[in-house]
Amino acid sequence: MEKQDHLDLYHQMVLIRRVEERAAELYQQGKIGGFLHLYIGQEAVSTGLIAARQPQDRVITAYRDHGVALNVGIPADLVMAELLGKATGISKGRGGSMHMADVEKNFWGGHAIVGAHLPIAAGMALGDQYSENDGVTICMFGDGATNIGFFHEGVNLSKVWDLPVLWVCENNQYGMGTTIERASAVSEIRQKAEGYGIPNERVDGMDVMAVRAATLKALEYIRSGKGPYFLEIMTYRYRGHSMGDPERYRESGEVKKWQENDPIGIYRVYLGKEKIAKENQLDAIDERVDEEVQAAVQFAESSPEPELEELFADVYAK
Amino acid sequence: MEKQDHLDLYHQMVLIRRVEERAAELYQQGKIGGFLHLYIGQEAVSTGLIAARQPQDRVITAYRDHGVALNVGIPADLVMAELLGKATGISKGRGGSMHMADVEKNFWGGHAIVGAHLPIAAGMALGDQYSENDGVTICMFGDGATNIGFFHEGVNLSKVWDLPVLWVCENNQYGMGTTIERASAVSEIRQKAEGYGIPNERVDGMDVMAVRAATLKALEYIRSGKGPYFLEIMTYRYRGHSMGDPERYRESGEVKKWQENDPIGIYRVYLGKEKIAKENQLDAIDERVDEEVQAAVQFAESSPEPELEELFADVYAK
Amino acid sequence: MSKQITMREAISQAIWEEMERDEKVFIMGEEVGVWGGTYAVTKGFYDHFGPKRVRDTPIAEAAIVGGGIGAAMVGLRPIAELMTINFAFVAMNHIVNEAAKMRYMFGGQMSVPLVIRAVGGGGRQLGATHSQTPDAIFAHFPGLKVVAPGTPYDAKGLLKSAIRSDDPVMFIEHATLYQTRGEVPEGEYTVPIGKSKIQRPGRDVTIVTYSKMLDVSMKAAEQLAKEGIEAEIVDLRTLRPLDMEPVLESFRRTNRAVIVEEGWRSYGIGSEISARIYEGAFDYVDAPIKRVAQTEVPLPYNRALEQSALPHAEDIIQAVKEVL
Amino acid sequence: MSKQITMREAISQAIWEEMERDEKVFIMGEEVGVWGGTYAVTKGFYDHFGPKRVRDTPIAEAAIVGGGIGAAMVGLRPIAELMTINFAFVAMNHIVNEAAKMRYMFGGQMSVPLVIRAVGGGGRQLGATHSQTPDAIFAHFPGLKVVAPGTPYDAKGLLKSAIRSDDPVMFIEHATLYQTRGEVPEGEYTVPIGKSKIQRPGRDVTIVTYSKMLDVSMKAAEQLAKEGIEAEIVDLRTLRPLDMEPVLESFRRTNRAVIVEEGWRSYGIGSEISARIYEGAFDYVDAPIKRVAQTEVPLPYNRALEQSALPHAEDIIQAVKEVL
Ligand SMILES: Cc1ncc(C[n+]2csc(CCOP(=O)(O)OP(=O)(O)O)c2C)c(N)n1
Ligand SMILES: Cc1ncc(C[n+]2csc(CCOP(=O)(O)OP(=O)(O)O)c2C)c(N)n1
Ligand SMILES: [Mg+2]
Ligand SMILES: [Mg+2]
Repeated sequence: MEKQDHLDLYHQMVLIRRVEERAAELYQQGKIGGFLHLYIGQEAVSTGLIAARQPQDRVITAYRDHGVALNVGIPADLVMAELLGKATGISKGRGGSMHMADVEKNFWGGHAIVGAHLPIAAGMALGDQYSENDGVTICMFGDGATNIGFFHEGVNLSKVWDLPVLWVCENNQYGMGTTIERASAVSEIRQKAEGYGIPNERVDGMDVMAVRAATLKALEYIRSGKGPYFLEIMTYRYRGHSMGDPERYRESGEVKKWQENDPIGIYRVYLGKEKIAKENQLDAIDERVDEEVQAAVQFAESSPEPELEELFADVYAK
Repeated sequence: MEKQDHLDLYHQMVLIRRVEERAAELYQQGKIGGFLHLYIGQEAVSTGLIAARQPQDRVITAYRDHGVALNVGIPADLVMAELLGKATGISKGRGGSMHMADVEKNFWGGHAIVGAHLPIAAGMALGDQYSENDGVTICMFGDGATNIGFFHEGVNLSKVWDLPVLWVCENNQYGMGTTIERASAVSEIRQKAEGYGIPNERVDGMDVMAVRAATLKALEYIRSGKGPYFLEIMTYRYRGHSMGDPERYRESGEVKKWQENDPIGIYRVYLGKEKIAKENQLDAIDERVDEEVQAAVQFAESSPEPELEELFADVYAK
Repeated sequence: MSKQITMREAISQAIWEEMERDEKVFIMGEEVGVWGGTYAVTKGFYDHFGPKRVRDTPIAEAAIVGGGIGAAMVGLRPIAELMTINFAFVAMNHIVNEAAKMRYMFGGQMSVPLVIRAVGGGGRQLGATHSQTPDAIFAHFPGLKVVAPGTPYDAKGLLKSAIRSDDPVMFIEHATLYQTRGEVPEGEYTVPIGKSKIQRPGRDVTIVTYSKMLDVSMKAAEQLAKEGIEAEIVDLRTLRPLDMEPVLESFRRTNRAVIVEEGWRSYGIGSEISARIYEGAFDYVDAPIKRVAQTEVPLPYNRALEQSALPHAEDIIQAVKEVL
Repeated sequence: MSKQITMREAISQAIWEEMERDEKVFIMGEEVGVWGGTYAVTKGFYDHFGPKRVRDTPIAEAAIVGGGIGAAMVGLRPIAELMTINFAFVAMNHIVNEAAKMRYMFGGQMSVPLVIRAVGGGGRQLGATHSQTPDAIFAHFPGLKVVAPGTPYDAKGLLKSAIRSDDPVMFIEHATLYQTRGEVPEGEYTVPIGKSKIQRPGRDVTIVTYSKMLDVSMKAAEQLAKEGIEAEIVDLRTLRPLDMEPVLESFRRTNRAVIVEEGWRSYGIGSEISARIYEGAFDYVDAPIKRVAQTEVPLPYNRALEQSALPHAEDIIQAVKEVL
């Protein structure tokens, strides 16, 4: 990795964090509606994953999708505009927080029905296998999602047909308020992959470099035609499941402990220790992000609402 | 086991075989309609399982259910009458081949939607756990059923809640015309149980004694409160998936090979070798079965059709 | 004695009281326990009744409904909660193929005294997959009972009947009704399943509706009253089995009807009601019956777009004026 | 040149020809390959097109439809076969929440050119879970197209249109129609989705129907003709989007209608058609419109009971006489 690549990753992680902090405020002000699931604390996961992918590698994830959206390069303006439901939003204001996608950037969306995108991801990977493309489909989902039937059907199919798909479980320890132990027969999620004979690995998701390295390895394996691979990435969300979560299910001490392990902080330390970047360079990025986010909010707020006829657009292709 | 118990088991296996052979003929004559899935070749599985259960242990299975129906003690008359759709059938002629049940005998039915009865079985086991009964729910399903989401959801739940359920996969190597290898990520089904941390065992399903022994062990484990257990029972169906199967997916040689391993034949040899029964005693049972089956057919054929008002009965309890 | 309480309290009370009354009643679903229910309906239940009777489940809707069916078959009285009705599609097979058919198929040997609670409805910017009111599709299946109350009184009384029913009941709540208040008596009462009810008397037109749209129709009726138009409002309350008597009785007096539902028009609730009114009271029809329903698009996130797709009091008022 | 072929052949030809025409078309489902399709629709396909394009799947309906959606999103044209429509409930979420909403929700960025083939219908003693005709519930969802042909000609032409459509299409076949014969031209043709059609002209009454019930209605019409009653039969062919024009046009001439469907009456196809005829041709109504439909019970195994629950020509004849 070049220095600039590192600075890019750092930039992405800070951008995700700040965009979401602003989004939380806008939600409180009633400017964002619906559900808003923040990715704060998990930034290293999608950042490390996307950093390792080739352009032909597709990405699909769940409703907690702002990280991926920014990582794949959707401008913060369009993300913010979507959050505000504006015509300029990446999904024209019809999708909202949970449904960002940018097909041009090979990002196939946030999906709101838990686990339902796993069979879809298998199908996308089938598309590439069928067309003899060498793209891999990277499919991200939560720990809670591994208990639904869709997980089973999608993962099983991927192995039966040796599809080029990278299954990525973002294990943030909770599905809403339910700990893994209370929802899953096994608490090490990667053990589930064993039940399908799929090679797997547990990765530290607070360390963007570790995520990137594991992803590179996994993608290489898959790209060589050996079939699917499974990563369990250990992470934590600092905020509630979505806005308005009473958070009765965990102690604030637990959150604090994980915050000491902040993915942005860890990466800053790494960049310093490895002499890749100086504090003031990173601070400069921080400042640039603040400006970007401010500009994005302004873009979004000043963007027009969709026309009312938009209600009828795109129900069918024809 | 007493000698009489052995003779009973032998009787049950022969009875299943002969009832089904007759059923196949009646189907060909158009007297049985719908789908008819024969159990021939798999008799040792349900016979061994049911032989090991206590009365408080519930049984639930898929549409290939004549074996269980006879094993739990539904008279051949009522089974045959159900096959013919008569008012005297065990399900009043409304269920047919795929839907036999006898709640009095703790048999909760054949179920026609693949895998759908697994979550239901988990729920039944929950009922017993909740009510502090010491019954175990024995849930039988095919190898093909282990690929559907219901399998995953039911089995996972059973482990999360440590439910008293014995999962029994009757691995007859095919789901309709599809071999395990073409449908399942792993070809040893018991490996799937590992993905849920559930103790498991592979058993020779052509040997009724082996099935019984494994079941006894499993039931003891479960009854002691340790949660679910998983048996993969290796077996084979000699007939098509259902009547009218063109059987393009296998060579007749393969069927022949398995027929050399006939569960009834194996048991006969065992009974002889262990000096439990002489040939002529067993032959006498065979003859008794022939008479029973003939009587059952006669009972069924001479039974009345349901009244037309029966169409409206039991849609609701009230 | 009666009291003004919210729909949320009414539903919560019904479950609480039934759980106190009968040990066999328990609730299972996603986040019903520690969290207290994502709509706070079961807040405090976990502490009071404990984890045995207030069961958090994995995210596995087929197991929630399927598990409920199994437990019901062997004698318990489960309330299986689907976090929203949009996830009922994940459990669709268990709802319509298993719960609805079990008793019939086995010649009456089994009962499935299961309540499936599911909250639906649009209007909260949750986007296409999370905003549906697909009540009609469940009501299509014989063997299932489908209840969708519009007032706290009915919600409490009907939910109690549902819990005591030996048949599977799909109990549909509406997310934007939870704060709605209404009179509820303090003592024990039930409301029978399968009975429609006139919620507002009137002579000029019959509005047939249910659930959230009862509220909206009431507002429309008040508005209309100011203009001297008296709408009679019949609340279906139960979608299956459907009780047309009060509808027909009212229609025979008013000779005009508007049917109001929140879900999509085509193959919806209004279609059935319309067809049945014509079948049952053809000679009393003075004007074409009108249906007010959701614009037939997946609901968008944008607030203005979403609102424009949902039926409002003005739509009802307009429809009423058209039939007069 | 045209030829008498069966419905099975017509459907088979449509798939075969489209697979020959377009490399991106492939079929996936349970037993579509080695077995040749449980209804023999894809017999010979596996040998000709090979395992890449004729894909046997695990028993996993959500993966069949979900996988089809994914493959369609990235440019293929999958035909996902559900062995029967009764198993569509297992894939319900993917059909109505994913396929139907994908394009809309993401602002038009994605297409889902997926055909979901599913065979339904009763009358073969398959019992309650395997005998359903639940077409209406799929037709309730905007974003989905729902097609259900009644003749070999339409089946072939509509299936070709479905395969070429950029939208998800639920293509519903009827198990007891596979042997039905009809004229099919030898060359290439398509039939547009979303067009109803008069299949039999008549002046006295309009019968609105589709799929298997077209056949049954035709028989009823022949019978009626002997008594001097000329029924006009409108075949809906597509349930969503619904083309009412030919229905209304016919009705404005006959002023009487009977709607015939195989599924359950309540919240079914007939409800919608009835409501729409009254809405669209109120002034032309001379008699209450009648619906002929399935008795509202889960279908039993017993042959006589099952048959008594299904609509027959006699029921149609009787209904026609009642509206005349
Ligand atoms: C099928 C379905 N059931 C329930 C929900 C409600 N729900 C949304 S997110 C969520 C928790 C998911 O947890 P996990 O998969 O761990 O992802 P995380 O939110 O932790 O990122 C639930 C239950 C849903 N959207 N879809
Ligand atoms: C959900 C569902 N999908 C498909 C079918 C059709 N079907 C009936 S039996 C069967 C094969 C099941 O195989 P397996 O589980 O191995 O049981 P076996 O028939 O070998 O006993 C299939 C595909 C069904 N009944 N339900
Ligand atoms: Mg999680
Ligand atoms: Mg099998």
